[in-house]
Amino acid sequence: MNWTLALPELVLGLCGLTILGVGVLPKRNSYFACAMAVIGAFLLTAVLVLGAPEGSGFNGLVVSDAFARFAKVLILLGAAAGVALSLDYNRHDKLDRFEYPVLLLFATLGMLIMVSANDLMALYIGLELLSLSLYVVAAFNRDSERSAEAGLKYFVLGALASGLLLYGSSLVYGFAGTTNFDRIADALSDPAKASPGVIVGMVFVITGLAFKVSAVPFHMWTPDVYEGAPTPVTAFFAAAPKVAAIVLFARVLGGPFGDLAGQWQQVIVVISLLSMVLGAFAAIGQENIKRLMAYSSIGHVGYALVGLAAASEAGMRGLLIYMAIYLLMNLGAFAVLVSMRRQGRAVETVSDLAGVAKTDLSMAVWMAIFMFSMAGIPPLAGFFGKMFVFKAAIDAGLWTLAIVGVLSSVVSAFYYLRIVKVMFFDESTGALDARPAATSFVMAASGLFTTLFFLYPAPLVAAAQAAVASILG
Amino acid sequence: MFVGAVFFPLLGAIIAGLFGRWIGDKAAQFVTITCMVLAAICGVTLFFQVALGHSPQTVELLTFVDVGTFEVSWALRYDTLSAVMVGMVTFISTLIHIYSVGYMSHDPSKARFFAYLSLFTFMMLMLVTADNLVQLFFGWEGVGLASYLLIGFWYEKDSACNAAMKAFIVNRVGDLFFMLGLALTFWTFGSVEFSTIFGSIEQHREATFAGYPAYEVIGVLLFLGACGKSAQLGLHTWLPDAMEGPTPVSALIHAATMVTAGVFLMARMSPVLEYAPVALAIITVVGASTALFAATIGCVQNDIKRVIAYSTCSQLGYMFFAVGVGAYQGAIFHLFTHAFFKALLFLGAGSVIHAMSDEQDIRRMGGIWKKIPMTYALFWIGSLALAGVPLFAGYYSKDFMIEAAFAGHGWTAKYAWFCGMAAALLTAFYSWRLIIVTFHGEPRADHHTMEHVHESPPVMLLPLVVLGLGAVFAGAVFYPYFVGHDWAEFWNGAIVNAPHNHIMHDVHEVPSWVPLAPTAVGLTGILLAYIMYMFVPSIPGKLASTFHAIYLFLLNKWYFDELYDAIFVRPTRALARMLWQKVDAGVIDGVPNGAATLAVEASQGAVRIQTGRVANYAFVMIAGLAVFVTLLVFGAAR
Amino acid sequence: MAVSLAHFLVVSAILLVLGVFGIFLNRKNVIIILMSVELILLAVNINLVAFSAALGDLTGQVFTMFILTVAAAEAAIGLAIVVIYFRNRGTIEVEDISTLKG
Amino acid sequence: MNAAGFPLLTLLTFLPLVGAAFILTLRGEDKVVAENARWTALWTSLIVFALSLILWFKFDKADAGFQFVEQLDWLSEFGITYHVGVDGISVLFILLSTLLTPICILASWDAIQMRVREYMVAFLVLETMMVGMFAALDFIVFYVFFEGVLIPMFLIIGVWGHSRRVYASFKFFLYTLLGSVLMLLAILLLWYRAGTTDIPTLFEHAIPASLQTWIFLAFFASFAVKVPMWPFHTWLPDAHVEAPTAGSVILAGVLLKMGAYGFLRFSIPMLPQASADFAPFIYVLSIVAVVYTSLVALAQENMKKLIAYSSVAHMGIVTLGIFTFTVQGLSGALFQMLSHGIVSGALFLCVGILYDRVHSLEIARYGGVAKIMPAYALIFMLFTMASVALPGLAGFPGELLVIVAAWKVNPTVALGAALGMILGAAYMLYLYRRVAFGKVTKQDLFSLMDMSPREHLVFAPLVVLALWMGVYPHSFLSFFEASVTALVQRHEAALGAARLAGM
Amino acid sequence: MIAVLAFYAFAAVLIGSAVMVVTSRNPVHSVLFLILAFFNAAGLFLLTGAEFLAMILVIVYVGAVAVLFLFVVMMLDIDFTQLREGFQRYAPFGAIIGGILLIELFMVLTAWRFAPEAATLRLNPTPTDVTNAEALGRILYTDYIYLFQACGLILLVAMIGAIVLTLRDRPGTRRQNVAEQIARAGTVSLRSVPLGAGLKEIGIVRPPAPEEAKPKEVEHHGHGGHH
Repeated sequence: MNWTLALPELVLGLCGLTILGVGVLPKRNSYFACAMAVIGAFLLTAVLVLGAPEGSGFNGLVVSDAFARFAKVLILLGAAAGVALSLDYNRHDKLDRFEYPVLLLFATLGMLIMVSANDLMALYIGLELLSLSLYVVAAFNRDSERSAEAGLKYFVLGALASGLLLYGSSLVYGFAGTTNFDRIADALSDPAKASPGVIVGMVFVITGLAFKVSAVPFHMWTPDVYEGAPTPVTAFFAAAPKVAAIVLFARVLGGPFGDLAGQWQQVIVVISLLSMVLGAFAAIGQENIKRLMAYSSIGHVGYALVGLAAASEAGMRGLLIYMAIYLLMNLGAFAVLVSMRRQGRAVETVSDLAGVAKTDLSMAVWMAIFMFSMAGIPPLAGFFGKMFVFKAAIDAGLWTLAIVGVLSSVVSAFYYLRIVKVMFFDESTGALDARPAATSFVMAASGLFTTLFFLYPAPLVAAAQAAVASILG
Repeated sequence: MFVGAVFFPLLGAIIAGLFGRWIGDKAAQFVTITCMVLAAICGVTLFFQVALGHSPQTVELLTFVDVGTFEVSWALRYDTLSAVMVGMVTFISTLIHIYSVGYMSHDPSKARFFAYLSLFTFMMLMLVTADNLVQLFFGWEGVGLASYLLIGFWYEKDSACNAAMKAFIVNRVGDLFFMLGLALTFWTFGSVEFSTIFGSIEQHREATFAGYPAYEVIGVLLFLGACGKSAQLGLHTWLPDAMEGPTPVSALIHAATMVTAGVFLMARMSPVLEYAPVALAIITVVGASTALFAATIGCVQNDIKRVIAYSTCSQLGYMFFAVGVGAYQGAIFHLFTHAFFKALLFLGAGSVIHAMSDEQDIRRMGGIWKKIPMTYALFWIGSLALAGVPLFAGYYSKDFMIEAAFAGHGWTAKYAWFCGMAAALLTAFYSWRLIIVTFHGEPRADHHTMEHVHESPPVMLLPLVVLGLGAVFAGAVFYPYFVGHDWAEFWNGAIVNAPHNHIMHDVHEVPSWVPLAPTAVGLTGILLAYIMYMFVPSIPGKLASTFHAIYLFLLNKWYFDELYDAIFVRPTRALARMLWQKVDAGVIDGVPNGAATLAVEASQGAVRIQTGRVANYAFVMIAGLAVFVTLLVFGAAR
Repeated sequence: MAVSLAHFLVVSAILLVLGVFGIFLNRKNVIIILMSVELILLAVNINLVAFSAALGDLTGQVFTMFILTVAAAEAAIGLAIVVIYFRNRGTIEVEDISTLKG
Repeated sequence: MNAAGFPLLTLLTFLPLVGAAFILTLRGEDKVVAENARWTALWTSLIVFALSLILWFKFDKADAGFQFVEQLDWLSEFGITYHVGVDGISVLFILLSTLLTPICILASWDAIQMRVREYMVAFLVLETMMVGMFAALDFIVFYVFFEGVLIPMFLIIGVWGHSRRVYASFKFFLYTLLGSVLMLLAILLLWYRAGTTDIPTLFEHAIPASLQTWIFLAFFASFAVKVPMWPFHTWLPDAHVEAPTAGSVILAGVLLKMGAYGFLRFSIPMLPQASADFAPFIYVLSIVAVVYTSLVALAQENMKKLIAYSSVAHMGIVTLGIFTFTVQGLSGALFQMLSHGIVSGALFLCVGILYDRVHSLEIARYGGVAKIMPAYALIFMLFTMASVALPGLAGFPGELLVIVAAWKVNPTVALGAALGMILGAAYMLYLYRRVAFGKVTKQDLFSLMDMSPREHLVFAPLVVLALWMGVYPHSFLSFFEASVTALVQRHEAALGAARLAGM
Repeated sequence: MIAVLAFYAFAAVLIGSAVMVVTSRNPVHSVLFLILAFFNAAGLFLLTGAEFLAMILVIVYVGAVAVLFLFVVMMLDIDFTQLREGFQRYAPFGAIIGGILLIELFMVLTAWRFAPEAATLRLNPTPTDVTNAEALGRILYTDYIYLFQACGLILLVAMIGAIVLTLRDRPGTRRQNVAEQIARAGTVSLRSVPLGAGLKEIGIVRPPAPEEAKPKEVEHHGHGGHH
């Protein structure tokens, strides 16, 4: 048994327990210290992830490969940024309890377990660790009706989704006689002999995972939860868990069910299409930016799934690149949202951004860059993400997907532009408060990445390539 | 010398135009006139050197375009034809420049005027010295531009602006065909250089275009182009309106430049036209019709300059039918003599207008011949020349053309002869109508104007006198060279008569009554005018009321303007408005705007699914699940 | 006529569908939904245990163990959220949980 | 390396960005920042222009291939490299871009008083995109720059535009984006088939005829909108009317060329068969563009809108010339693109001069300007005439060559194109007549100042070019000759091969 | 045979009580039916030989989870008469969807067959020599220790979650703040004082009582303000 395989997870878990232990000590307010410690733990773990050995262990439950490492680094970065974004916001909104970073830490741990899962059970446990933490943080602002409603909705639907996932898992287990991914893959190596049962099981599993990535038609919770949850929580939701879920999605479909690609491809094509289209259209009329970002993230998931639908190495690679870029630009955009306060009160409608370019130019510029990037306008990073997934779709002959994809990206450009328009063209309705340093840092870091990615895209692409090679061989 | 003849005017134009404000009016006038004089010296010298000395020459200046096989250079081609034109243009233009000093003495923007005049001259010179069709087109359009500027010189007058625009646009219609003719020439001969074209006439005779002989099509297209510039029937409408410009401009446009460009082009392209009989026939008919048509209108116009303008139009018709019957030399000869007497008439008219305090309507003149005797005398000379009275310049050229028409073959030539004769009658008639109504009878102008009637200053009269001399002698002196027995040597191949074209010979073999007929007709016309306007002045009024419809028809210039307005201008404007507001803003813009609306509606529909109810959300999830299960279970079974 | 695996599977399928109905058809209070979720998990457990027996493999039972554990945790959190929701709104009627929409 | 001895094209492309970055670091009082931003932008663009002149002098006109080539590793494992270079077709457009940028900056000197820093940054970024696009020899690199233009232009129209700027900027952005994304798919398909996006390599890559059609249509979607061809043109008048003067200048001067450039660079060499098949279709659209938009221009009440419509008509001539597949047609189209860049840019500047003084674009608001501003009237007249293709001015040689070439291909088409000459004269003169001629009826016009020295400076290079291009077009055409001839030969060879294969 | 009968009995009651859970009007009844369902499910577990799980189900679910439900239902003090009746508007449609799903599951499940390799793929073949509980115990703490610990974390998270969401500091409660007391310095100190002396005499002053919130002077919002 090779413990070092799970070293990052173990270290992170221990850090979590330690921070929890320190946090409960009766002190004035340990929120800031805990949050910083959590960020430190994330970064430490990220370092460990980079040095983690290859292989699978713990009775085949866990696998550590380039794919998992790629995802983990992204997740840890996203999570660290997510915590950083909450620092000042939570203090303002009296959410500065030390449990918050600790819960995010455990959620992140759940994600790490998820993405290196090599067994349906590990998958489930990781997923639940993530989900349960997220249910709590979604409702973290317990005095807010909206936050509670968000938590409740997320919980109810999430529980249903995990129920379906489990049901699917049980069917798969029943067919293949095992829950281990490698062995499932062995059992399904001849797709012609696959029984309808395992296919149905697979569909249930897909449903459960599609819920997590909020792909249409399993997306319904997303806008409400994004809107209702406290903004830093939304920022967190939109970043790391999304990456984790989609990477897991890719691993499950590419690994154990890899030989059933002919079957699941149809499903992924449909949900990808629907996600792109809904993401493009539904966001148009939104006034609340968080809600708008929810629809936008649905759309982005649709694009990422295009890569998955291609069911090829290129597609997976595109998906990973897409998610990496998505993560960063989304964090940047949410950094802007988190900093939106007027006279100390958090604001979150599009019109609150009016004339920001006059009062806070750099924020407006960064936000514009994120918006253009999300719309997929070169030379910003978002374009390259789209380029790689569409390339994969075309290689795979998925023309419908590619055409609908680019058309919906035009439609979605409409609402991204609207935000730019409000910031740059409209008259200011009053200056926003000065923004905290942490959000500025996140904003600038992701902004620089988004802007300058085109100069040197090779490292990310190479990493994604290596990651994909590790699961598709 | 070769270059100077062409570019001195440009130099003058640039100095006067760009620096006129700094150097002042006097200096500007001085510069332009000096330049023109220099050009005229060069031009006239060249005339002797090239035309009479028989030494054609081509001066290459600069490559213009060299794309694939399409090679065009800026070059000055001096052969007899060019030399005649250069000499005539520089000479006449110089006189007009000088005249303008007096005529425009009260105008505030003299520098601009002189710049335009010189520019105009330059463009005309470029046209006539062109070595290829493109350069010719440059000059062609250039005179269009200059005429636009000059006609619209008094740009604060709406009528002047409109006339200028009209001139330019109507000319453009002709230019369109010129351009197409140019294109076809290129694809037929593989070049637009005259020397190459003329050198390979025989080679390409069989060439066809869309089933028609290419030469015919080229001929027709270029002729249509020429129609625009030379105000032939159909595209003549700009010409009378062009009288909105100052009088020297009219003189320049009508006498030496611009309108003669079409005739020049036809003569220039004679080698091609010689093998395009149908095109020639068309030219004949149109030219003849124009000659008659313009003359009829000229009889009833009341604006002194318009009468002369229609006379120009009519004379151009003569030239065209001369071309049509193959007597290019005759056309150019008439062009040459016409330049003198038409310039004389216009400048004379300008002198009258000057004297009458800018009055142009002949109905408000009369009884002034004693007050401006010099002008009166010169006007007479011009009219005699125009009417083709023997010994005056017009007689030689005009008679020659009418005889050529008689000698020509086919019904077109006969038609031309008939029209030519009729027009000659009318020409004489309206010329004397003009003289009589303008100068004789009771003064009809108001008292105040009459007091100020005075003879023009010497600076205006001097050019008139020179032109008058030309109008008297130009015909007799140059007759032998242009169309007389020295013609072959004189033209030296600049104008080509194909072997089957014997017109230059045939003209001299017509029955003896034919040369006399125009003279007789002309004298009849003069007599008629005397009877109707001098002796029994009540006739015109009676005639007008008796044949009211015809009178109005003529007075309104055959209703061409109204017709064009109804056929082209108004429908175009209506169409433009419709296309913009209905098609563009409605249909074409409707698509994106509609798409945007649709997207917004779709968005509203999409968010309607999002009811906020957990149960609905769960239902959607389960429904999706059921769909996928069905899809795969039955899909797998398939 | 012995009890075959299929019998168990059918029972679990019915339970699953009942649980699903409980979630999306009821208009009553949210706690019913939480209970429906428990029914779904129960269905899963029956499946897993039945498969485990049929395959002669303990993995299914281990899985069930984990599911039971997680389900308990889930119930705790679910009820906690319901409680704070009730504190905020004074109701837990399913139809009322719809202020966030659009 | 290349003829310049250093990475010239890269420098040209990215130097403006350096200037932009520098401007962004400016701090201090608003006035001072604005002033410094102006000067920085001007000097940056002037240096870029000066550097770009190396292209003019060092370019080997006899060489039909790509020169000044640079190739760097970028995403090499996917067949994408940073590959730039110029041939006869693109070299002058780089010069056009680098020339117009300082002119635009100078033209905005006083007109832009609000958010000067951002404005200058936007223009410099725009310059980077334009130069990069014309220099790109890799399809993805091309696309990056091609699309990247949208961002600064969107902001320029939207932030510094007039009253309906939001509508116009959105329409501009979305319309062009819609076309471009379809092209992206085609690029991806080519990439998939050839395994590389290197343009010179793609030239050698034969594409089956059936596929060519689809790729052509996808390219068409992008380029036709960008040109813009009828009936995809309606974004243009709106964008022009609402954009600030300099924005219009760049839009008309360079951005419109991108579509036609795309046709030349990609559609014809890569898709010879489909290009030939679609040529009649393009002819029809071009002729409709010429006639239709000329008519629409005739009815306009707004100066900029009128000139915008005239641009569509002129670009119709360009597309017509491109699809004649003759040396004359292609050269004519290229020349027309350049001259249109100069002339319509100058016309927009002319309009801008009036707008700066009176703040109205309505034609009816003016009249008799020639009386008050004679120097202005002269320049305006010059460019009006250049626009109506008066021989001796820039507009003529291109139109001449295209009509000559079109006549060869289809006389009716040539007739249609030539109709544009008449209508063009009609609407331009009508415009000039209403603005410059007539009596001055609006009292406030009497107080207008004629052009300032700065404005003279703005126009001087354009005037020189308009005359130079009109009198001695050979000096420009000679740049194209080798490349265009090679292009036509390759096209014919490809068609011949296809015909043989068909037999 | 008994097993068969038992199965049908358990299954029938299980399904019946599940129906009642969903449909019953009173949530308390629902919870009770849920408990019944758990019992019957435990019975089914027993039939398959998973006795340990059966016990766990009863202990954990009936003993803890269901009681928790009951507790919350009671605590929330819902006015049951106010609860809406019946099903959603789209119930028929929903029922059809559910029915289709069910039929499909039936079709699939009854046509069940194991993968041919299933036997060889088993990770943990059921040992025949030990009890079910021991067999589980052997692997749960060895092979699955990783997940077992993760489950522990899940429970921890649930605990934190439940506390953080529902625990409220009552403003009125007084707590001993040990840290504060220990950290106290300066204000409270030991002194040697003479016996019998009054506080005032030796100069010990009590820390001033926190000032009572003054009643707001509503009338005085003018320019004068506070001094």
